[in-house]
Amino acid sequence: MAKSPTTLELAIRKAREKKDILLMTHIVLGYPNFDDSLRVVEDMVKAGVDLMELQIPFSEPMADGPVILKANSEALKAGATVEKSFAAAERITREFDIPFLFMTYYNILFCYGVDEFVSRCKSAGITGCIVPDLPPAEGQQYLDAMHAAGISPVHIFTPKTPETRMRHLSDNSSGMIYCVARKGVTGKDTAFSDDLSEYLELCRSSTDLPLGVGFGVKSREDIDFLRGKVDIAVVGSETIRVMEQDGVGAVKGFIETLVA
Amino acid sequence: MAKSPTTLELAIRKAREKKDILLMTHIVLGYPNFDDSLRVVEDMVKAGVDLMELQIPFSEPMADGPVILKANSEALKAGATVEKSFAAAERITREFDIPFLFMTYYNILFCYGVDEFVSRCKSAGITGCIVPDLPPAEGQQYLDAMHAAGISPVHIFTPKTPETRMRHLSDNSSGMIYCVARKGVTGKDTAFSDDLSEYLELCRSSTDLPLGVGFGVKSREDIDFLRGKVDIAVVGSETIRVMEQDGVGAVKGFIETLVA
Amino acid sequence: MKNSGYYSQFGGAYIPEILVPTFDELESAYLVAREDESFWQEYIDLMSTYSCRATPITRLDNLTEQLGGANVYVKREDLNHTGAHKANNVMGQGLLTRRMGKTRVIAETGAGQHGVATATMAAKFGFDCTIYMGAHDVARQRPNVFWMEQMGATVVAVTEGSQTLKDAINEAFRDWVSNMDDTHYVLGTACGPHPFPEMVSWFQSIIGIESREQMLERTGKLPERVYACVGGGSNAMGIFGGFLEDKGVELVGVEAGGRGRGQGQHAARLAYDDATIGVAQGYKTYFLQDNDGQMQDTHSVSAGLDYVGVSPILSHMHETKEVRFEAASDTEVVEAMQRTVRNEGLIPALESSHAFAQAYKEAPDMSSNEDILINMSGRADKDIFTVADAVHDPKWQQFIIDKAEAYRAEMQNG
Amino acid sequence: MKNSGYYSQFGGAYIPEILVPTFDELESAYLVAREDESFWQEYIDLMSTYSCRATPITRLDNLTEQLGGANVYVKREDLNHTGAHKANNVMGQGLLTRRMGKTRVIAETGAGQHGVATATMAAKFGFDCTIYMGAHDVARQRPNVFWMEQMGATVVAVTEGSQTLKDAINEAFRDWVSNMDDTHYVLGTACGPHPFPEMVSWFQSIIGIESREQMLERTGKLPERVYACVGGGSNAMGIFGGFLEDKGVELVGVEAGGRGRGQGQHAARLAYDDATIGVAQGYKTYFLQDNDGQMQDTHSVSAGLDYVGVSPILSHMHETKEVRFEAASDTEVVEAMQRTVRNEGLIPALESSHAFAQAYKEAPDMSSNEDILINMSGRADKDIFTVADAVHDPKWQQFIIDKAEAYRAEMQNG
Ligand SMILES: Cc1ncc(COP(=O)(O)O)c(C=O)c1O
Ligand SMILES: Cc1ncc(COP(=O)(O)O)c(C=O)c1O
Repeated sequence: MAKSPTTLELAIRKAREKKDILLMTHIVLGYPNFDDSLRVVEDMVKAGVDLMELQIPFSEPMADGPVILKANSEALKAGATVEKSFAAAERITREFDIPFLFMTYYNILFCYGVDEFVSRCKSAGITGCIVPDLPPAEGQQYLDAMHAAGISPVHIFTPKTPETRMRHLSDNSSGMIYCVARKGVTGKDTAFSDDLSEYLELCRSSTDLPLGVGFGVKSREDIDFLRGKVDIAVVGSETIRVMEQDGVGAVKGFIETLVA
Repeated sequence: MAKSPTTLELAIRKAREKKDILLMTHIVLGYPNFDDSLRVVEDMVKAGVDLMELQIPFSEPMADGPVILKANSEALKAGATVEKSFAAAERITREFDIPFLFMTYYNILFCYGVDEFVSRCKSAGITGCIVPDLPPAEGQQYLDAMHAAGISPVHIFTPKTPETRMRHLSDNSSGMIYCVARKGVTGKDTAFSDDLSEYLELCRSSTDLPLGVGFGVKSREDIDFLRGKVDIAVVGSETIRVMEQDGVGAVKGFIETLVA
Repeated sequence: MKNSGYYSQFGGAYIPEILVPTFDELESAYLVAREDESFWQEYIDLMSTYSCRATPITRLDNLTEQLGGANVYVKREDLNHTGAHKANNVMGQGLLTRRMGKTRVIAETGAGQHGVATATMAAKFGFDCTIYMGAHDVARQRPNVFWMEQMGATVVAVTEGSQTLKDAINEAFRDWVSNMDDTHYVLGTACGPHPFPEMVSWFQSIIGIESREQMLERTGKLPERVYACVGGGSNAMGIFGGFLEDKGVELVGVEAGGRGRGQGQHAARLAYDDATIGVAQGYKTYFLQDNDGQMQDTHSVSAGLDYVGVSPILSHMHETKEVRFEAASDTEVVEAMQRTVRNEGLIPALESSHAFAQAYKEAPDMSSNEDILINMSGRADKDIFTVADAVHDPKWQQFIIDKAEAYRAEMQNG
Repeated sequence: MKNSGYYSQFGGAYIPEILVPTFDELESAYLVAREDESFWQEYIDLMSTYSCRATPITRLDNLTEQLGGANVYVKREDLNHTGAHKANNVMGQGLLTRRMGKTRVIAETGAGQHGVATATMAAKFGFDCTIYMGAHDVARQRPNVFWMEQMGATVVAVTEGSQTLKDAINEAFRDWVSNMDDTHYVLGTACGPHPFPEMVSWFQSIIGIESREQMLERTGKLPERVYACVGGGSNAMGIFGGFLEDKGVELVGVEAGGRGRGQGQHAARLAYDDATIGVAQGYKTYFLQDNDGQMQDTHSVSAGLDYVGVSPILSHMHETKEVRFEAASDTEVVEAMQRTVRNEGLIPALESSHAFAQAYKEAPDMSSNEDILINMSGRADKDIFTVADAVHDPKWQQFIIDKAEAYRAEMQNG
C-alpha cells in the first residue's frame, strides 16, 4: 500500500539531506518537573538534536528499564498529568522547529479517548506517536485516527520480529520505524556487532520508511556504527542518566559530544 | 480367700485399740534432702503420727499433684537415688517404732528387679508398699514376692471402683486398703460430704482390711469427719506444703494440731 | 498474532512488539495442548500424584446449623500441595513449559502463594526459577520468601512503583522481554495478555469440573449458589467453570471491600464503582485508576486480593450478569475466618475468607433445601504473621520479641 | 480389666486405679468399633471429605535419578488436613469420643502437630478441648499454639519436669483422673496404656492399607523397603501396617540420632543401645532412662521424635526383627530435608526427614528394579522457626528482629 509521506517522514527526509545520520532523544515530561523538561528540550535542540520523543508518564511503563521507569514515577509523584503534558508539548512545538513525537502507553490514550487524544496531538503540533504496548491488531481506532490526522503511528521492529511481520508493521506505520537494537528493556547496554548489522539490513529491506535505532545507544562510537545503516540514532535513557548524574545543565554538553 | 494378717495389719489393729482413728503421713525421701527427711520423720513420730508413707522419688509421678510432683523432681535434682532411699528407710525403721510403707511407681521396682526390691524392703524393715500405677493384673510377680516376704501390697479404692473390683483389689492386698477420697491427683481439696460417707460405707463393706483415706485430708475437721468411718486418715501433700511454707521445724506443730 | 482473546470488550493482548512471537508460540502450544486429550490426562495424573486431586468437598455441619439456612459446602483447595489453588495453574504451565522446551520460569507474586507454587513446580521440573515480588510484600511475607529460596528460586524484591503485585508483574515482563528464548513467564492469575486469562482459567477449571460432579454425587443436585473470592480471578474462574451451563446456579464473586468504598480503601473493581475500564499489564479490563489512567493504590487485609485489575473474563461476566459481584470488608473477613476456624477446624486463607464472609451473610436467608458451595482457595496457616496481626494476638507479639532477642544475642556471640 | 495389650513382654496398662473403669469403657468402645464395619466406613468417609484421603503416592523422579539405585516413592501424609498423619488418629478417636458420649477432649503435644490436629477435631466435633504442652515446647512452637488457641482450645504450658512431651503426657493423665466422666484423652501416638498402642495403630493403618494398594497399582509389585520415622511410632505403625504379611517387604524404622550415641544426645531407643526396658507413662517398653529407672533428657533437631519411650508394638517388632531400626543424625536430617525441597518441591517435616535421610543412604545400593517407599508423615512449612534455625537463615533472623521492632513500637504507641 503506497502512502503519501507524512509530516514526520518529510521532515526526516529533509533533515537527512544535510546529515548522514540524525539524532533523536527522549525525555519524560514532567521529570523532574515541567520547567526542567522545557529547559532540557531547549538545550537539546540548541545542541543539534534532530527529533525528540516526549514521554507522557504512565504508572505502569512495562517496556521501560529502571532509568525511564523511575523518571515516570517521579514525574507522577511531582504531579504530572496528561493535561499538563499536552500543555508542555504545545509550548515546546511552538518554540522549537524540529519534529516532536509522543511516546506513551495505550492506557493514556484509552482513558483520554483515542480520537480526542489524536486530535489533541494534532493541535499540540505533535508529528508522531510511539505506543509500545499497542500492536496494530489492537489499535485500529488509533491507526484510523492517526492516519486521518496526518500524525505518524510509529511501530517497532525487534530482532525477534519475522520479516512478514515487519512488513505488516510497516504497512500500519508512517513517518518512521523504530528498531529496537536488542531484546530487553530501555537503558541497558547493547553490543554493536555483526548480528546487529544483519538485523538492520533486514529492517531496511522490509520497509521504505526511515529507520531509527534505539535501546542502548549512548556514545559517538555507537552512532558512528549506525551511520550509513539507518537514518536516526535514538539516545534515550543515557540523556536522563546524564541529567541525573550531572544536572540538567550537563545535557547540552553530552549531546554535543554525540553530534560533534 | 482368708489370709493371715500381716505385720502391717497387726500393727494397725493394735494401734487402733488405743485410738479411734490413726494418722498416716507422707513424705518424699530426699526432699529437700535426706537429712531433712530424717528430721521430719522424727518430728512426726514425736508429734504422734501412727504410720508413714515414704515415697521413693520417680521422674514421672503420674498420679501425684503439683506439691508432691515438685518434691519428687527436686529430690532427684538434689541427687536422690533408690539406693539412698533404701539406706534412709533402713535408718528410719531402726530408729522409730511405727510401721513405714514405701510409696513409689512401678518402674523403680522393675528397674531394681521386683524380687530384689521386695527383699530389700524386707531387710530395710518396710511393712508395706503402695505402687499406684501397678494394678494387680500387671503385678503378679510383685504380689507373689510381697506375700512371700510378708510385706503388705496395699491397693487403692476409688469412688470410681465398682464393688466387684474392690473385692478383687482387696483379695490382692494385705495390711490395709488405701481409699482415695475423690477423683484427681494428690494435693487438691476434697469435699467431706454425704457422698464421701456413702462411698466409704461401700469400701468398708467390700473388704475386711483396715481402711485408710487420703487425698485432700488436711485438718482436724477432716479427721473428725473420718472418725468412726475408717481406720486411718492420711495427710499427704499438706505436710509438705507446711514444710515448704514455714520450714521443716513447722511440721511438728502442724501434726500436733491434727492429733490433739 | 491474531486479534483474539476478547470477552466482549475485555481482554486482548497489549504487549511489547518483542514478545509477539513468544505469545504466538505460547498460544499455539496452549491450543495444541487443549486439543490433545493426552495433555489433560497428563495434567490430571500429575495433580493426583503430586498434589491430592480430586480435592474433597466438606460440609460445614456446625455452621450450617448455626446459620439456619442453606447447607454450606466447601471445596477444599487448601489441601492442594503448597496450600492453595495456585498449584493447579502452576503445574499445568509447568507441563506446557516442558513441552515448549524452555528451561527457566519466572513469576510475579503478591501474597507469596503463587511464588511458592511456582518455585515448587520449578524444583519438581528442574527449571531455573526467578520470582518477582514487591519489596513491600517481601517484607510482609518473609515465610513464603524463605520457602521459595529453600526451593532454589531467586527472589527479586521489586522496589519500583507501589512495590506490590502490579509492579512485580511489570518487572516479570521486563525479565521476559530479555529472556524469552529459554524462559516462560508463569502468570499467576486469570489476567494479563491473551492467552493467559483463558489458559489459567482452563487449568483452574479442574476445580469446577470436580466440584460439579462431587456435589451431584453428594446431594443429588447442583448447589444454588457458588462463592469464590476474586483477586485476579483464577480461583473464581476455576470453580465457576464447572457451572457455566447450569442456569440454576448463581455464581457470586467476592472482592476485597477493605475499609469500604472510595479509591485507595479497597480492591473491589466490580462490586464497587470506583474502577473504570482501562488497558494495562497487557490487557483491557476494569482497573482502579484515576481519570488519566494512572493506577491507584489499593487496600485489603489479604495480600492476594490486593490487585488493581481483574480477569477480563470476569469483567465480561459482570456485564452479562453471569456472575454477581459483592465485596466483603476487612472486618467481616477476619470474623468469617475466625468463625470458620473455631466452629469447623478449617483455616481459610484471608483471601478465601472473603467468599466465606459473603456466604455467611446470605445463607441464613436461604432454605434448608438449598445448598451453597464456597471455594476455599487456600489455607492461612502460612500467613501466620498476617493473621496474628489481623487478630492482634499479644502472645504472638511477645514470642516474636523474645525470638528477636535470642537472634540478636546469637549474632553478637557468633 | 483384662490383662491384655501385650506384644511379647511389651505393652500392658500400668494405670492409676481410678482410671481402670475409664480404660475398660475405652477398650470396649474400641473393640465394638473394630467389629463394626460401619464404623470404619464412617471413618473413611470422614477422612475423605474432611481430609484428603486417599493421600497420593509421589515418585521422586529427580532424586531417583540422582541416587542411581532404587525407585523412590513417597506416601504423602503431609497433604492431610493440618499437615500430618496425626489427623488420622485424631479423627478416629473423635468418632469414638462421640460414640462414648463424651464432650471434652484433652491431649498432650510435643511439636504441636498433635495438638493442632486435636484442637481441629474438637472444633469440628464441637468438643471442649485442652492441650497440654511442655513449657519449653510452647516457647519453641508458638505458631502451633497460636492455631490451637484460634481453634478455641485451651493450651496449658506444663512447667513440670523437663517441660517437654513426656511431662505433657503426665499432665494430661492428671487431668484425666479428675475429669474422666466427660473427657476422653486423645493420646497422640502408638504408646501409652492398652488399648492406645493398638487403637492408634489401627487408625493409622489407613496409611499402609492405601499404600499397599497404590504401590501395586503403580508398579505392579510391592516395594522392597518401607521407611518411616519413629517418635512414638504411630506413623511407622501406620504404614508398616499395610505390609506386615508381606515377607518380601523390609520395614525400616528411623529414629532420631541427634548428635550421635550417648545418653542425652539423641532419642534412639531401639537403633542405639542406650535404652533399657522399663515401665512409665502407663506401659512397658524401651525407655531412655538411668539404672534407677529415672527418665533422661533426649535430644533431636525435631521436636516430634524427641520422646523417651517408643511404641511397645515396635519394641516387640524390634526383638522379632520384623522391623529394622536405624538412626539418622541431626545433620543428615537437615540435609535430607533441603535436598528434598530443592530437588522435588516437597517439604518434609524434620520428623519425616529422618525417613528420607535413611532412604537416601540406602537407595544407591539397590537396583533400579527395586522400589522403596518413604512415609512423609508431615510437612515442615508450619515449623518455619525450627527449620529456619536449623538452616541458619540470616534473612529470617533479620525479618524477626524487624518485626519485633514494629511490635515494640506498636505496644508503646497504643
Ligand atoms: C489463597 C488465595 N486465594 C485467592 C487468591 C487470589 O487470586 P485469584 O483471584 O487469582 O484466585 C490468592 C492470591 O494470591 C490466594 O493466595
Ligand atoms: C510430622 C510428624 N511425624 C512424625 C512424628 C512422630 O510421631 P509418631 O512416631 O507417632 O509418628 C510427629 C510427632 O509430632 C510428627 O509431627
